[in-house]
Amino acid sequence: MQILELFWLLPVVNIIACLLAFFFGKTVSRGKAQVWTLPAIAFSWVMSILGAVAVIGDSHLAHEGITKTYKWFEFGPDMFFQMGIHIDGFAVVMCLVVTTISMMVQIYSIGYMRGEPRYVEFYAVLAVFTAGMLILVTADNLFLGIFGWEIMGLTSYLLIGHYYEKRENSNAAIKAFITTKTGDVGLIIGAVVVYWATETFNFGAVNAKALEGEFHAPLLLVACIALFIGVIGKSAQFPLHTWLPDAMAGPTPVSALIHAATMVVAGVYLVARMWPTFVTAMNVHIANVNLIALIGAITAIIAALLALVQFDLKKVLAYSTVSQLGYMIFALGIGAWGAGVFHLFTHAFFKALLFLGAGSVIHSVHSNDMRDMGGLRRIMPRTYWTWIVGTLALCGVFPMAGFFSKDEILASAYHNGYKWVWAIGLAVAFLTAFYMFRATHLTFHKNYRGHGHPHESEGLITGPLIFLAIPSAIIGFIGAPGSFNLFEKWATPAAVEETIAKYPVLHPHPVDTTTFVLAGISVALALLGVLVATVVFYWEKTPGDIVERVAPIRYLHRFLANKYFLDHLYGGIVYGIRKPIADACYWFNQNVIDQVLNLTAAGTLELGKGTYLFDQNVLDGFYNGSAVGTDRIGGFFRKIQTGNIQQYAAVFFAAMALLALALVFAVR
Amino acid sequence: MDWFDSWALSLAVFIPVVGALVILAIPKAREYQIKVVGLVASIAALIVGIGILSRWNWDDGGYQFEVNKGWLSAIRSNYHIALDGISLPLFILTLVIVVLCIIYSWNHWPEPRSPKMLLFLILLLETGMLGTFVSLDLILFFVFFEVTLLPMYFIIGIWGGEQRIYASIKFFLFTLFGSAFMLVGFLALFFLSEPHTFDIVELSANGGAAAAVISSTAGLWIFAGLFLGFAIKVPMFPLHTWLPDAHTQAPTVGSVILAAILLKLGTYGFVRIALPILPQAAHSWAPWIGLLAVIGIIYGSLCCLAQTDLKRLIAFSSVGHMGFVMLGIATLTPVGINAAIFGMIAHGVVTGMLFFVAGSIHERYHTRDMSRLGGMLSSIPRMGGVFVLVAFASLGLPALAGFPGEFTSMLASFEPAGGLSQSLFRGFMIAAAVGTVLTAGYMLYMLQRVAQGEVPGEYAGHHLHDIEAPEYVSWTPLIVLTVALGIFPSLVFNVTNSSVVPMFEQIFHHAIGG
Amino acid sequence: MVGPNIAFWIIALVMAYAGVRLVTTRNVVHAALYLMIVLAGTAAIFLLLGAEFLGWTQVLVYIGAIVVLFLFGVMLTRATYGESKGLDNDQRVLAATVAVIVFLVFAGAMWKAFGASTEIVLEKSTTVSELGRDLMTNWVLPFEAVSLVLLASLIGAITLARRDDPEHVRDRGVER
Amino acid sequence: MKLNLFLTLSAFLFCLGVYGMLARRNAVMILMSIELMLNAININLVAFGALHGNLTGQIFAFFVIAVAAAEVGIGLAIVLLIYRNRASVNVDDVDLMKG
Repeated sequence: MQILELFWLLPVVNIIACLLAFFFGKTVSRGKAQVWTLPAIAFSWVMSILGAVAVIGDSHLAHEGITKTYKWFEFGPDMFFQMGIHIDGFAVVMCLVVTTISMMVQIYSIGYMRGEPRYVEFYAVLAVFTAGMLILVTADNLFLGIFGWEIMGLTSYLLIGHYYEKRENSNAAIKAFITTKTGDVGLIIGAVVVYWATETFNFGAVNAKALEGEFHAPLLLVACIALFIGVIGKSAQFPLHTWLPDAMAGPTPVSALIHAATMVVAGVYLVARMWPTFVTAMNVHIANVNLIALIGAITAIIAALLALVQFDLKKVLAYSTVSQLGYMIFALGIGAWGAGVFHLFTHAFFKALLFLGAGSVIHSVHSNDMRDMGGLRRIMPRTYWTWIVGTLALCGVFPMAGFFSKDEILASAYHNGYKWVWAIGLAVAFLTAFYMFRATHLTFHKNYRGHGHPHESEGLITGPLIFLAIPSAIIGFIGAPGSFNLFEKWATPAAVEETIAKYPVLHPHPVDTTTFVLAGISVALALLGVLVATVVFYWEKTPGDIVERVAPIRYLHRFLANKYFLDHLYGGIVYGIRKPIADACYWFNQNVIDQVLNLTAAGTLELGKGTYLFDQNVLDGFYNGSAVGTDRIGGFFRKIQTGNIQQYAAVFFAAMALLALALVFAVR
Repeated sequence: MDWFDSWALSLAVFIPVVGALVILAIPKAREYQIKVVGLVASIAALIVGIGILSRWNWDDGGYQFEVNKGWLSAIRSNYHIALDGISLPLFILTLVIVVLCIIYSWNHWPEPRSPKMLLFLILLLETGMLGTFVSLDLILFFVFFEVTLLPMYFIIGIWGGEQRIYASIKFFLFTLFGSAFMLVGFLALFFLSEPHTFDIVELSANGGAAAAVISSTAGLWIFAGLFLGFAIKVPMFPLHTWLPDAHTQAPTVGSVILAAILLKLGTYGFVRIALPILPQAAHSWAPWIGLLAVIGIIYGSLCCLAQTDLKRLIAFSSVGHMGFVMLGIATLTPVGINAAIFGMIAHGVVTGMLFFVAGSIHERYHTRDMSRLGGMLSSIPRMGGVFVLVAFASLGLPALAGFPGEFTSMLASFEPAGGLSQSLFRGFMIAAAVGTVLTAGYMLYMLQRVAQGEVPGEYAGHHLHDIEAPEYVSWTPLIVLTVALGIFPSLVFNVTNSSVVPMFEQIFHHAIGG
Repeated sequence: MVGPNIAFWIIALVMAYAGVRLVTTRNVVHAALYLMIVLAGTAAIFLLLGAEFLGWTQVLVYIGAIVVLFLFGVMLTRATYGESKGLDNDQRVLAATVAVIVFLVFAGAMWKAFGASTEIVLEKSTTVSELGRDLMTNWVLPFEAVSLVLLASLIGAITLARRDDPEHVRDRGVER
Repeated sequence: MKLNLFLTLSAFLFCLGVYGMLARRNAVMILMSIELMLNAININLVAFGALHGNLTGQIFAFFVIAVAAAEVGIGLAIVLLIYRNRASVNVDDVDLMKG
């Protein structure tokens, strides 16, 4: 019990590490800032493991968890903000993910960032970022959550804009911060609405009130929509996703940590933590389409299509992240809490692995563009094999972690009546396999197209890769469907279980033949994607004569021939959809959504200039005008003082006469 | 030590003036003595302030250190001064800021170098400000309110930038115009209120009963007069055009004091005088104040986007931030007023720091034009770091001073006082939330221009010295305060809450009625 | 009772003519002389109204002293003897209208106030003793005050118009 | 003798004085017009004194004469000074106080 109570140490230790690194980085540790931050993150990692052990041991702890809060500050008659931690299985799992990935990234960065400018500041900000994420994950109320949320926003701005000498890097950083900040507007409004509707920010209390129906209906919907806008901003969902690919301007370890495993997942965490509120608000259990599922599905499909046409390795992974985030969001949207969170858990590992792998490739090839890579299989074996493990996991091929989590989501989608989501999920699975293996072939197979001579990265870089490859491979089994699903047993908070119990539709579906059939279909699609990618990129065959000449394709073709649907799929869709739709989608994304964002930015700038002109000329003009006016009136009256005594006398007598006149005749 | 209780406030208020007079006596040549006397005077006032803090009874919301002597008995206005939860934070902030200003300008005084004159004016200004925050009598308040005007006029007029004359006259006329109407309001209050009195405590007792006698239309007009006087000082939307000019032309020290404290006289006036004495009028004015506040937020941020001059941008950002404070006040709820007072303190600390850094940048780069500045983080990293920290605090980032004030005022705006239209104020809240994005927009735009990027060609060769000793000494307390206010907002909230809640209980029971 | 009326009319007409000529003449010295005629007329009216002492004082002071003073003034400012061109400035018309307005107002007020019938019945002319007694009893304070005024004006006139001898020039530094 | 005869005469003389003061360019002439106005006042005073039969009117006339004398003295001194500085007594030239 007592281990969990010390969890408030996690963020605090990291913040202290950041301050030490910042102030003593250059002087005491002679530029090696990781001397300060690594022990802190290691300590947090060990604490998370101990916490996990404690949670596995005691199921009450896993579900109820412990809460320690104390009054932060009072802002009205007996209204006050609280600062506290609420640690349950779910929180421990999240801490585990965050600390592991963060530690791996910090070790990886020692090699990757050696010699880079502002090395010390990089580590300091990295530590603050981890602290921010841990605050959000361990917080027991929404207000403290917003604290962690915005600290991560700041650090992502600083890290993306790490190489701020070049103007487009700082532009990308600003774009990221502003887009997430626009989302945060929703978050803040949602928090305010939640507070006034339930008189508290505490997650548990809000969820309980939502379940019992005390949460005033229209306010509940408004609050959830507002909060979801915040999630869209932070987790780069459909309308506000354009900042994530641009955020690749930051150093690769940053992309791995922030834009794969932790920060972008914050939105998913928030939805998961307040899942009962969202379920009741969006009545996930009744309708078969709701905002969350819709946005998630759209994001998944669009991002997957966009990833097809990228030539920048990191951009491919970025769009892949957006797509997988879409997966998690619509998993929560269709009521599969366990599956969604498990996917989050597994995705963190293998996506971080892929990003760090990409980083190692970029580090040795000194360029992001896949066109001047290739043939690195023999030159960088360790990176290659860990990359393959990560790719297979991402595509959801059987033994790997990705299979279990993604398959669970698809099964739940099918089972909970969200058939269209299931279909989109399958399509995305296919596309994921396709673009991942496209990237793999372009970077690792065939012959080296670049100039320069790449070499395998040093131990400090490949070590974390291998370390991450292990969970990407085996972690899937703890979340296997059916009775022995350990993950859901530990990680589901009590409130979530209550919701599932309350709404029959969300009951966990029995493990039977349909699950295996569904699993089979999704794996088949994944393999198909791999096959198609290999055909197009590895054997570079033109579509025309592909069927006859190559033996395996011929057998496969004959095998597939009897399923007309598949043949149509093979012939038409592969080429039908690949080039035009993807390009159209990319064009749409760049020219419409991104443009809309840039245009709004430019528009506000122009609006700013317009208001300023209005302010200077109209408003200020009015005041200056009144000053000039008084001056002119003064000038007019000045003429009367002619200096000629007789004129004064004349006026004097005339006035006197009139006065006398009035006096004599008027006064009766 | 009870003599201290009665004398403390008067001591704190008038030590600076005594210091100023002593400075007058020292011949102009002996600058060192002048500087020492100036510093000693301001520190002495600060020590008295700390003494007050130490003897402060934290959970009593009422007036403490109260002194009520006869002054101008002819017009029944007496020397009634006291401190309570609302004015204590501002009082201490003034003492701190002035000491820091004097330390900051220890060895580099603005052009036409004359430490004697500048210190004299600053100390006179300090007395004016301190007096305004402690006075509980309308005439005394007005006198101190005007006393602050003159030194500021000379500070901008003598040590300002190119069009300093235009700026100082504009500042002076604007504020004078406002305070003329304010005085009319005070007099109207005196004559129309039941027991003819200038005493704020009597007037605002049990929900402004004394002034409740006034007919509602007259009440509205009196409130209009007070509103004009305070709104110009805040500054609120249509009456704000003096602020950017005053700030762009004012010397660094002038800008800091103007931004950190003088702007708070207006909002403090609302909370201390306008709201408690005329709650009915305030209630019918509230939607308009809210509307102007929100326009101010959006308008200020938009204007910032169009700026090229660094100090002018920070000045417009003040218009935006004070918009949040006024939104808090417009809700007429204890939550709103708490948010407003915290907003005042946070804005004072943060914008004060921003102007200090802007002044140092101007002193090193000799220009305020952002297009010529740049690459501060690489050329003078420590200064750049401080600038980034303060910019993010002003942006309203949690864990830094800006956030609690803004968040609570948005929170308050969701549930305004009874009778005020909720949908209107919720609309204000959403507009204010959008305002935070715009604030983020122009702050980052500024950071990109000034802190990040390459060191521009013309400064490549120069050796730009990083933060020096006086700057260190004067900035550290502010930086510590910025972070402390962000992490422990209870520093201010506990103090203000204990006196805002009873004040509004009165108003609710008697005037607006729940 | 017809004697005094006839006398009044004669004096009045003479004075009127002299007055008009005074303000319209081009020659400054003629103006001074016309002034003398008007003053003499006034003295006559005083006598007509029984205030002999005042009449003769008028002759003595006004005509004797002040007109002479004027002539000195004219001589000292070396005004051109004969015709001096435009003595009037360009706002004659304005002056005339103002004068007419003032006359109408005064005359109108008086005619309305006192009607045409009030009659001055002069039982006896005032004797110097009555005048002296009244002056020294009720009006002694103004009498002393006037003497002070005269003294002050005496000294003032001297200091103003004195032409300084050279050794004072340094400190005053005014002399051209 | 009718009272308003005297009053009309004095009003007429007074107005001539006003005209003279306003129309004349020469400072000395202005002083003369002022003397004319003062005399008109004296006629009024004495006339009313006679009407009411008491001496106040005449005593006032005395004071007026005395003051008039002082006034002419000072007036001419000033005119002399102006003449000495400006070499002309033309009132139009003396407009230093022009706004």
